[in-house]
Amino acid sequence: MLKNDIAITPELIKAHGLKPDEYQRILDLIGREPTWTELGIFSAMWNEHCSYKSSKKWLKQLPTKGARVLIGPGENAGVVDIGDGQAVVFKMESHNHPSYIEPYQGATTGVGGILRDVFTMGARPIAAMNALRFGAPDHPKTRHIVAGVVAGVGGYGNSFGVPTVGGEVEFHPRYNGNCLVNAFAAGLLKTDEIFLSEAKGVGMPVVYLGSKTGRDGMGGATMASAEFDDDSHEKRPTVQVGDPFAEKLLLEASLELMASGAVIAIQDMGAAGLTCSAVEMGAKGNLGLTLNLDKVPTREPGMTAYEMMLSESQERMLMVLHPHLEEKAEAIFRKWGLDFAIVGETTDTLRFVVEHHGQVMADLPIKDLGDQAPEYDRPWVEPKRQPVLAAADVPAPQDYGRALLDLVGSPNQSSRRWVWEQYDHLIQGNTVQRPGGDAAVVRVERPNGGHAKGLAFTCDVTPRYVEADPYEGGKQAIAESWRNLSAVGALPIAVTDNLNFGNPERPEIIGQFVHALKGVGEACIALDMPIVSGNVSLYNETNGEAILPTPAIGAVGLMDDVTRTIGVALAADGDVLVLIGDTTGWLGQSSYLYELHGREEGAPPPVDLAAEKRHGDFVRAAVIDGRVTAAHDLSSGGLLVGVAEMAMAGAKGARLLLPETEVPLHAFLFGEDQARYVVTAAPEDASRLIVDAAMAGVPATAIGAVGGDSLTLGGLLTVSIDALSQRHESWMPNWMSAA
Amino acid sequence: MKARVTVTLKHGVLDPQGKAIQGALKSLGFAGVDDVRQGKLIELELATADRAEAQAQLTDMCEKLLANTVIENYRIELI
Amino acid sequence: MKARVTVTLKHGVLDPQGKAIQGALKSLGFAGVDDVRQGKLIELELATADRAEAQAQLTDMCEKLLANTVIENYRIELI
Amino acid sequence: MKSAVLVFPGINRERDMARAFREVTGVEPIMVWHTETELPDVDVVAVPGGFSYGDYLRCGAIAARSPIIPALRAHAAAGRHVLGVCNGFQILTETGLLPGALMRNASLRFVCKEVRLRVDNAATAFTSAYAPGQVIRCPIAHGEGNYFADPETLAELEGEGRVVFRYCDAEGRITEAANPNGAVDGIAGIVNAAGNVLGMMPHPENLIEALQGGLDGRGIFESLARAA
Ligand SMILES: Nc1ncnc2c1ncn2[C@@H]1O[C@H](COP(=O)(O)OP(=O)(O)O)[C@@H](O)[C@H]1O
Ligand SMILES: [Mg+2]
Repeated sequence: MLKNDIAITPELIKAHGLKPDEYQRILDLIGREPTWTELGIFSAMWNEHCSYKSSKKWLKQLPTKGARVLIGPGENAGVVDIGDGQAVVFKMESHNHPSYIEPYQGATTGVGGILRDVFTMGARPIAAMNALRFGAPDHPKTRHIVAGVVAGVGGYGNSFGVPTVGGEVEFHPRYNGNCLVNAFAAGLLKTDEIFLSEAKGVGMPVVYLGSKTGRDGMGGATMASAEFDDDSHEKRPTVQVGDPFAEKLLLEASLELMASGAVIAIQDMGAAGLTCSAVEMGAKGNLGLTLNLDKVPTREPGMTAYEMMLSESQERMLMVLHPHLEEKAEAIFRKWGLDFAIVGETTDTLRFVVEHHGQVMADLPIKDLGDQAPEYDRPWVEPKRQPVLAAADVPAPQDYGRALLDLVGSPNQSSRRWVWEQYDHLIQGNTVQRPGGDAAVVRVERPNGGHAKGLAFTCDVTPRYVEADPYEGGKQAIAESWRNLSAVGALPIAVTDNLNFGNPERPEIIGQFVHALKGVGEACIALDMPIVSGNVSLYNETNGEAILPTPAIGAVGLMDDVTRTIGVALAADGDVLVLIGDTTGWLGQSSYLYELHGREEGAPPPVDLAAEKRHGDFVRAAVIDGRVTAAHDLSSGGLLVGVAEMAMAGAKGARLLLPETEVPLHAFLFGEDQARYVVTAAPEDASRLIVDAAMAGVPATAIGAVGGDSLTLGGLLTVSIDALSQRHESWMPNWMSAA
Repeated sequence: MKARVTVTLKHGVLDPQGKAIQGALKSLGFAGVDDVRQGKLIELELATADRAEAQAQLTDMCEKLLANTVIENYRIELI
Repeated sequence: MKARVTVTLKHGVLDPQGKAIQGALKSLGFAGVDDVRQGKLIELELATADRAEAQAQLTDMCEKLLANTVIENYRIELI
Repeated sequence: MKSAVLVFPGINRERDMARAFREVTGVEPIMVWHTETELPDVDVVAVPGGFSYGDYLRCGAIAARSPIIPALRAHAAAGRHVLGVCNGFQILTETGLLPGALMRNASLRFVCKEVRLRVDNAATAFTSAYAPGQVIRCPIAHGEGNYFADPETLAELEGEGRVVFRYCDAEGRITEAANPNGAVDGIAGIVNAAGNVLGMMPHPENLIEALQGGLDGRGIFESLARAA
């Protein structure tokens, strides 16, 4: 019987986020009362964040396989084959709650965590993105959180040395009490040099590497799974501080160590630190594991076993090494100035044993910690769907020019330059498409020379759509990422998802979750974009108000020849603008309706996945064949905003023709019908393109020509590109500097 | 009136700067240096001549701006 | 022995951080705040118990590393 | 031309710098770890960008006290070339090989974007491939690039034509709007009195291929190859 100095009271159990029936499950599993340390271990392993207990059932139904998928969900990050013996490794992860409490440090440690997930697999990070959602611009906390989060994302990534090439920033009052910080990272490795967390062999040394352990983020994983209330400031001392310098050293040391052949298994210490990483390594390898905490490098004196097991100090790794290569490994870590300690060994007992000061502090069945975690089929209700909103129920603007200016200068439609200029997006020298376009493109050199490939990256989701119809909104998030990748000439190959929702104990929330996932899954199958990694963040609620359902998608595309990519900028006077796709004038849940009329009404635009596939394949082929000079997908803001963005990017005007259509003009110009793009081409090429499109069953219409220094539409609208850019670029800096 | 505010990290909060400085001092040959912590110093001039008022104002400034009370402590000195 | 080193910008060196803090304080409604300067505070623990030796050591540390004497002044306090 | 690139812990643009030397001069540079005390026999030593020691304490301060620095001083004293970019520039000012200091950007924000530079001295070993007064494009990526020097030092720099690059607008005018970090007189890069040590905040190594959007940065490496 293990000695327990601290009485396990119902209050203590509750404070660990364990429900009475979950505690009963622990008693049944181990046949005795747990020690305090064991209770901590169970609470870390069984909280929502680590166990996925409310979401597992639904995640299992997602499409995760594909011809290119080498490793799907379950490891630190997904791995996708890109040919030539190379693979891209990527994942997206949330750091929502910590960022709300301490925006700068919350964001840094979020970026640090996702980078670690990627290089733990043996990959050198080559790109990062960040999907951010904040409360209303006029909410008193929003500006402070934006400033801190953006500085934090940059502060970590810039110092670490990865280009941050894309992301999203959106404002909505439903994020007033819970901001979202979703960080994405991608890395590159050789397919025969992938490292996994599964321990192998009995009696192998378990080695601790990186920074020392402090009392950082005590119970952080538990916090991430608890709703906020008004005294959430009580939880403040759990803040972790990021050290990008230590992480950069850890990257170099880890890659050097992996190349030396000393590593059997590797796992970074993320949420619930030493506990999660050690249990995972042992359990995956069907082995037991014994830790001796006296050996753990600590930053503060007098740390208890409980604290060491639950600490979330950053920039740490756990490895299982080949015994005869320990010294070589240690030398590498000393060279990089990092801590190195043998803290345990693998056993054949299938027990997870933790010793401290000569006492056994925990002795638990290692596999049950993960396998026997509770799994819930939480009750859910069918989401209430909004009825279709007729264009006639949305007023047309008095002045189209003013409406366009107001829209491109609105909080959600304005330029994010203020954000991405704080991120080093050029480091490594491979950035071919910089932020500001549809998707970022990064060069990938082939191992044996030859023309370089490209990888394209984008982040997408439209939470207003998901709220109004989770199923269509889920589909739309995938469809939009497909379009963004196709528009730059990349073939979408796989995605990662970051599912941000409210409290899963509420049937409406699980209802949203279930339907959004159904939509995401169907779209992934139709567009052949398997989900290879992801993350779930629940309990994003404050005082009973949940965030908008936000299944953020990070998508990756591949180009055989990176030089074929094109951007959104209008390129040459005289080029013809061609609209690809059908326009019905769908104004429900549109940006026009929200930003200019303050209304969130109607069903979101339906997504026709077959049309998405056809149109995307057509546009991508045209880009790769060099038949178009610019390409842009149409999403929020619709056609007029899309063309305005192309004009601003190219600092060139365009003359649009009045459309011959039954669709009311304002719905035609601002509607958000899906599966649409605008491309430009020289006149002869454009005519041929339109004919070819017809043959391929893709609607394509000439809508105007490039030229002048204004955007014009018949006699209805004339706005200078300077005025557009001025409004587009100024909202965010002005808002940030206004106090 | 002149005032000086010092802002330091709370106990237990990781201080990467302090750690780096400690390492650098060691490699420059300074022995026996321990527990290096870096903080901020803010000096300012206040219009008021009333010490109590100054103290109250400075506390307010620290809480609202100068210190990040989530991870930092502050100390106020009037000179 | 505990020591505290404060490093401040020399007079005449522009201090963008101080200026930004001053601006922020003003926009938060604090009136009459002037001449805000930001500096660094480095706290450390020395092995020696000899004050003179500590003082000499710290001066050496400041000259060699802790301050950039092109733009900064330093002050040493033993506690 | 033979070159070496110094690597300190936390430096992160050493690969970018190595690529530029390789692409432009055709010779792979030698990477030198900071704990070395000798430099290989090379024409140019580059001190690349990044966040040496996390930029903790002051940018470049800790790296400037590394074991390799005496060898770097000797290399410079022998009249051979030293190119410091971004963190490398900060390290060179911290070692005293270049005068002045780099302070926090006036905006207090890190800034990554493409700027324009005016070549104010095209007669150096680093800039002979450019025309005097030529306006080039160049990326920047830094949080502390705000160049500062006391009035005497500035007068000396100006008097001796040692300001090599200045931030400017498309027409080559030195304006506040074209200055990304508040640097005094728009100074983006300077040389030492002997003319063999250049420090600059912008990153010419990131603009050497059409794929990167331009070739304007090549001139530095071409000039160095020519001088060797
Ligand atoms: N947080 C961010 N970090 C980096 N880039 C960003 C961020 N937010 C937006 N961007 C960039 O700004 C551009 C416009 O973003 P967005 O309007 O969301 O694009 P789209 O509608 O095509 O998905 C994209 O290139 C995007 O990557
Ligand atoms: Mg797009």
